[in-house]
Amino acid sequence: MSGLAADLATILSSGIRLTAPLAFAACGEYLAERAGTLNVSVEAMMLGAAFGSIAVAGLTGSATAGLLAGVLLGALVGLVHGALSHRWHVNTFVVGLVLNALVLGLTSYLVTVGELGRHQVAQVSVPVLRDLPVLGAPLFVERWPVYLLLALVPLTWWLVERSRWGLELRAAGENPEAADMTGIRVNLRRRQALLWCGALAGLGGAYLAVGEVGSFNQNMTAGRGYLVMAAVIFGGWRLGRTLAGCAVFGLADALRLALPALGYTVNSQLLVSAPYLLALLAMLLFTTRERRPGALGQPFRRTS
Amino acid sequence: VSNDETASPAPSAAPGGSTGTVLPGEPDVNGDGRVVIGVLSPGDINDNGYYESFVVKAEAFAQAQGWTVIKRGSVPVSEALTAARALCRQSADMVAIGASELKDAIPASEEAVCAKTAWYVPSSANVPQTPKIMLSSDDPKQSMLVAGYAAGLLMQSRNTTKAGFVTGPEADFTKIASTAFLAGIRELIPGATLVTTYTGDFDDSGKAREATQAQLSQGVGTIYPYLGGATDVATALANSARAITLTPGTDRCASTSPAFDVSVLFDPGDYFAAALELYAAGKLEMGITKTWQLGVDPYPTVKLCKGTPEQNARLAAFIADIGRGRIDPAAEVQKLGS
Amino acid sequence: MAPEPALRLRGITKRYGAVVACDRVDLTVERGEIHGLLGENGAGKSTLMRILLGLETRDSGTVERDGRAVTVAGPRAAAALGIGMVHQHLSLVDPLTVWENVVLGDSGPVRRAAARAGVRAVAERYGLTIDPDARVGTLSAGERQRVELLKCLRRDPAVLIMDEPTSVLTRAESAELFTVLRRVVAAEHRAVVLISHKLTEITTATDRVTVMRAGRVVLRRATAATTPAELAREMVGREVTLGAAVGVLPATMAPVASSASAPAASADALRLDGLTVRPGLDGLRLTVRPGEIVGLYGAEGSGQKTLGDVLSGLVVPDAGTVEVAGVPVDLRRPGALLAAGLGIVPEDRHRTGVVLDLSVAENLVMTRLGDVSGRVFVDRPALRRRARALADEYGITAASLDAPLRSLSGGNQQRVVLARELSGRPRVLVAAHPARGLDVGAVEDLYARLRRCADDGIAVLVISTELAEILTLTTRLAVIFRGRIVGELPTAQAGSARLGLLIGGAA
Amino acid sequence: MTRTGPWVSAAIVAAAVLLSGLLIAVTGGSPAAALRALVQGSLGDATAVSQTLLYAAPLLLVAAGTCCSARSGAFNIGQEGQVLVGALAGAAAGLRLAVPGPVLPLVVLAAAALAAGTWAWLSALMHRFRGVDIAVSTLLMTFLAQQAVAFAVTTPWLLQESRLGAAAALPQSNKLPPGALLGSLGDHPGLQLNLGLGVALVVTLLVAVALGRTRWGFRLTMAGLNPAAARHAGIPVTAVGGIALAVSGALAGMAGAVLLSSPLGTNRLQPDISINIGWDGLLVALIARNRPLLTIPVAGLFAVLRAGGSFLAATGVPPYLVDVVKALLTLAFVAPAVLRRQPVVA
Ligand SMILES: Nc1ncnc2c1ncn2[C@@H]1O[C@H](COP(=O)(O)OP(=O)(O)OP(=O)(O)O)[C@@H](O)[C@H]1O
Ligand SMILES: Nc1ncnc2c1ncn2[C@@H]1O[C@H](COP(=O)(O)OP(=O)(O)OP(=O)(O)O)[C@@H](O)[C@H]1O
Ligand SMILES: [Mg+2]
Ligand SMILES: [Mg+2]
Repeated sequence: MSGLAADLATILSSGIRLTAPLAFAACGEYLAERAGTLNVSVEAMMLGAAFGSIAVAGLTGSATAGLLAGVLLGALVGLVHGALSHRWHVNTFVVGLVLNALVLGLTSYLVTVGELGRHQVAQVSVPVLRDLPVLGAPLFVERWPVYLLLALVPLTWWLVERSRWGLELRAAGENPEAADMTGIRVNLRRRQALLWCGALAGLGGAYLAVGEVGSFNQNMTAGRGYLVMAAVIFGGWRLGRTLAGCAVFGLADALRLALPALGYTVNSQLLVSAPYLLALLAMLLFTTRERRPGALGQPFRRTS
Repeated sequence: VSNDETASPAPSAAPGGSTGTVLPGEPDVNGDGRVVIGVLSPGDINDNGYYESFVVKAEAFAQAQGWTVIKRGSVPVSEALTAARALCRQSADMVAIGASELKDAIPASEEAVCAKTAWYVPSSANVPQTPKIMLSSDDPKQSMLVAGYAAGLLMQSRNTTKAGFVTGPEADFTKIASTAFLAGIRELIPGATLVTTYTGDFDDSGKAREATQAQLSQGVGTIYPYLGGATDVATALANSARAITLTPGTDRCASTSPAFDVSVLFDPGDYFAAALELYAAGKLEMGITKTWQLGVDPYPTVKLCKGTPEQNARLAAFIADIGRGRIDPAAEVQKLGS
Repeated sequence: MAPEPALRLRGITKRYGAVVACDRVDLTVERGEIHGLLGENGAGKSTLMRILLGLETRDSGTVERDGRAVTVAGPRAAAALGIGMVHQHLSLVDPLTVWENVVLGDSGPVRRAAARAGVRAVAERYGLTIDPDARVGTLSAGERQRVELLKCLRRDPAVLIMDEPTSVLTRAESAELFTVLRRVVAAEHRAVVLISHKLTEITTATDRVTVMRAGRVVLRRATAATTPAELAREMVGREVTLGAAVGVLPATMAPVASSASAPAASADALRLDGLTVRPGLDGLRLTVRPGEIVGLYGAEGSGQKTLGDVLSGLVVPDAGTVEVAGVPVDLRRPGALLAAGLGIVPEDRHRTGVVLDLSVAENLVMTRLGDVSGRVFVDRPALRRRARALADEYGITAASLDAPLRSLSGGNQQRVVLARELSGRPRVLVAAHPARGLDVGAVEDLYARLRRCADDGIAVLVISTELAEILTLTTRLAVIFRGRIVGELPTAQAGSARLGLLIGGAA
Repeated sequence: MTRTGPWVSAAIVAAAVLLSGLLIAVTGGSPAAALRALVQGSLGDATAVSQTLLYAAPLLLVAAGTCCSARSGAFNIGQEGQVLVGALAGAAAGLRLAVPGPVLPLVVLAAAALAAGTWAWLSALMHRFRGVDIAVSTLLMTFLAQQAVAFAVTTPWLLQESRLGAAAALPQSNKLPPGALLGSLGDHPGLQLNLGLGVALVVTLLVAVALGRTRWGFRLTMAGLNPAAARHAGIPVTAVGGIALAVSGALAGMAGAVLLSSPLGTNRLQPDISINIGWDGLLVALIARNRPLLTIPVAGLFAVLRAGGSFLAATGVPPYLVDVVKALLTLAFVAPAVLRRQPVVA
């Protein structure tokens, strides 16, 4: 009956909106991890970008310009992270955690300085297709940046699996010493991977702000960066499964937020923990099939 | 067996005002020639809402008096005490606490470092009286009951019976607020239902938005965004579905984007401003509790932004009934089995 | 005018703190020659080559390619200059496929089909068959070496540097390699620099040799004009008993008999029975008596590595027992073998033998910590005394015993392992490829020590792919094939024909 | 590099200080006054010093524990969660157990250590049996711990505060009775020293001795540096790593109990009782390069930043900016330590 279809459509479109920021960022985090960086600062990338996108949208009057600014700001965080951890060899966890604190503090402060206002990118609504039952509205009535995923996911996959750059990234993530012997600039590749990660995580954060919510408030990413890390783990360092993880987390949240309206109550703490529990379970069940980069989280420095 | 100190609560100090003391030298209690008001808030003091209003009113009043205001927002609950001590050491003449979440700062009022400091503490929850502090309390059940009643008035006129309540963490006070809100609606529409969604975070706009969306999709005609930083996002969405909206604490009838139909005013800033006026006059007493009565005092209260005269009258009458004690909010809520 | 040499190094100097790894080294390599580079452990060979590849910066000196002075910024720049290297420690990335490894370090887009075809073509040209789509992690040592060589040759280098390429290869694999190298210089007119400790290889495979000692070049000569004895003497700086040095003896020569030719008829010191690890070992049975040196011989990949892991306590067998001095050992307990009196010089010492980041002293005592500590505390002075004694006894040269083991040259690291394992006065000593990476002098010393062990009544098991080593050292030999012993015989009766059959698994 | 090292360090610290000052100046504050406040609030007088020391104690415990796990090769990054679990168990013990007087604080401490140690040990088990990466699982479990505490303090039959009459209970537990708390270290006018600091110092020294001087420490270090060689040498590597991880968790848990007792806080279990001590303690250990004795000055530095920062916020510098300044200074102190070591490979 139509009631059920409508409920499904509601949950699905909500799920897509909750998944999209994670998916963008997960593509980036996936690539950074394949290159060997267990990147904690993805939260900072998303949050900085969310702020930057709204601020620039306000300054220029264009939400699209805001989106772009978000991408750049995310990349900037990636640049700083890369410089510190893969140029000056500061422990990458330290850098990540400190950057998270720094960006949280800075954006929380800046948001108090002036009125940021509301800015949102346009909604796309595809004629005919949007009228499909159940899937119509969720898939074909969305803010347009969502559709960037259709290009960026294959692009990320192609970059990692098919391009020369990706081959060198993977070598840097699996066996940096061997890669170095072969003449690959391991730390440069890792920095570049962090730039890409920053740009995509930035897009995710910016999408959250100028795409979905239309405004910025303090700490609005609320730990989504950590969720993205969990998704990559859940996916066993495979892009397809990582994105599936994002979708599971997004849909679980959508379901959680919709269930009360549908007349069910669930323990909220359990549901908030669900993604982390799922990621742990996935690791417990599928460890043998995962593709964890051999040098994940290990700094590279040339020794004889 | 239990070690709970507070398991059986001691009766709080005498109500009324007879045991209070006025600190010498008010308002410059510490006698350093200037008046410093220190404000601690557990929330974001730029949230356009509850926490911000507390600070804004204080600041406006203090500036008019030529006083200095030190304000500190987003104080973690577990750092309340430290933060309060720091204020005292910054020679604050008064330490004001934005909300009862920070009640654990109160022990500092007994310490030497805060000896020459007045204390203002709003207490909607669980704060015992001490001789060193002035408590300012209201009963959230009152305002939430009336908020429900006001929503009920508008729902009647629109013929809807489903309301939604979107809030952050699932905690005692959010549960009580939601129940009292429903009780208020039921005063008018006995068959009304309320959907309560806990997003887990007052400030996660993404989730607040989705929760609101889910409720709207289920045909909810009223949305109460009982939120912090995420209030505006949820309200804007509710506006787009033409749902009835209410404010969490402040008067925002003038706001157009987003727009509110009901202003529920339990603005801690209003209570605080009143206390500051007494303080300026050197009449603010420590050791007493001021309880703000709906229907008796100007605050708390509930206001329809675009109410018809008839609706306004019915709301006023309900408020007056509470003020006169003809309606006991606690009992009304009890009916729902809180 | 004579053509410029393919490569000319002049006055290359490199210091690491107080150590002068290369001291004004001159080296000339002509096109169309295989140039042997020899030197004892720590002589500076690898360092010199790393400088040539741009992996290390020189302190002074010049590098000329075809007569032009060049600067080498890194491996890629080296490749562009036509210099390629096959590394001592392989530079392959395990999870990648063969073809991905081969194209790693190229530039331009990755063309999968073309790359695969390219790998096949090069492989065919040199007769190095390999599946381009295989994951490198699944390959044997010999196959990995092939991939490494392919990777290098595909870039069409004018100068090919090989740093101890044969140390992990079987004789057959080495022979195959030299065939390829011969072709590379003769038909394609490339230059090859071959670093090796095996003197027979150097004398048979190279055209000219350069010998280094303590960072300096001490000898430069046409190979034909020198003898193994001279090379050994120049390397070490003293006379070496050639009979003891592996690779010097032709394999057919009679072994130098061990002094304890008739071991006491006492019980077996080591008894392996039905050892099974899937995959790797298949019901292996072997016994060694006290005072006996037994050789376990077989091609790489026949199960020696797994046996080494079992005897190091790293792998618990699926079935079978290990008895030391008649007492079965509970292999699930870490250190049980050690406690039972089994010492081992493992095959891959970096992985299982030493802790590179601990000090030399700590590495010397780490298996016998109880001797230098009370119930709770480690007695640092005692530890230092003991380490000093061992270092002196085994001639370990280190700047300081507190320096990390990492800073020692390969040969000295090997000595540390041997010293430590023998310091426990074991009943059984297992030595896997003990001479691998050691210079002639060190090998001589090592063999003398192993013989002395046997004389002292220790049961010694030597695992090796070097027939010469087995023939030189052992009194009895067992041949391993596909994880089981396919034949055992006194070394004196080991004719090469019979052995060849056994190794192939035919007997 | 070695010669330019100190200059680079100085330059970086100077840059961070300058940047912080600039930020403060831009927001209308006085950088000089802020710096004074930072010092005043952390070292200015006895009260300030006691604040600093109170922060240092839990930081030190977390960092000392981290040294153990990191040295054993088990990279624990879930200290924040372990602190929370410790506080949760400590609060439950303090509020629910009927133990005679002077023993109770010890029981609270032990319960916290036991619970958090077990919690961390779960990660070791997952690693042992399913090969789950320890860094990853400890991180994920932090989020579970946060939700567990949130659940406990909002559930009436667990640890939610008792209601005073009709008023709402906040998401927190009741105050622990004074008898359950680690007491004060003597009575010095103005100087509040909690026993927690004593515990932390003793534990740190014990860890230093254990790691540097005992067989246990030697074996643990070996297992961390080369598991295969350690196994050969008779060390049960997984067990040693598991124990180190459990010890690390237990010490983080003790930090939770110390926070529960600390005059800094409210002596209640609250969802944010850990106030990032777990994360900061991890940073302390990383900066001290897992050397227990070095964690003492580093934890001191972090504590100074915290206490000073809290005081700075009270001077009207926006609190978020204080966080920014703290982050910048942390980076400044981290970077040079590493810059000094080796030439960099591009
Ligand atoms: N964005 C994409 N565009 C096109 N195909 C994709 C994309 N993402 C994933 N795929 C396909 O889905 C498959 C799953 O991808 P994933 O990265 O998870 O592992 P995989 O490639 O299957 O790994 P393997 O083949 O090594 O087992 C890929 O093989 C790829 O063909
Ligand atoms: N990075 C380094 N730091 C300090 N000393 C080094 C470093 N690399 C090499 N050395 C030292 O330089 C000397 C030459 O080392 P090198 O590796 O070149 O020797 P080698 O001739 O290749 O020996 P082997 O036959 O054992 O491989 C040795 O004494 C070694 O300890
Ligand atoms: Mg004053
Ligand atoms: Mg070498």
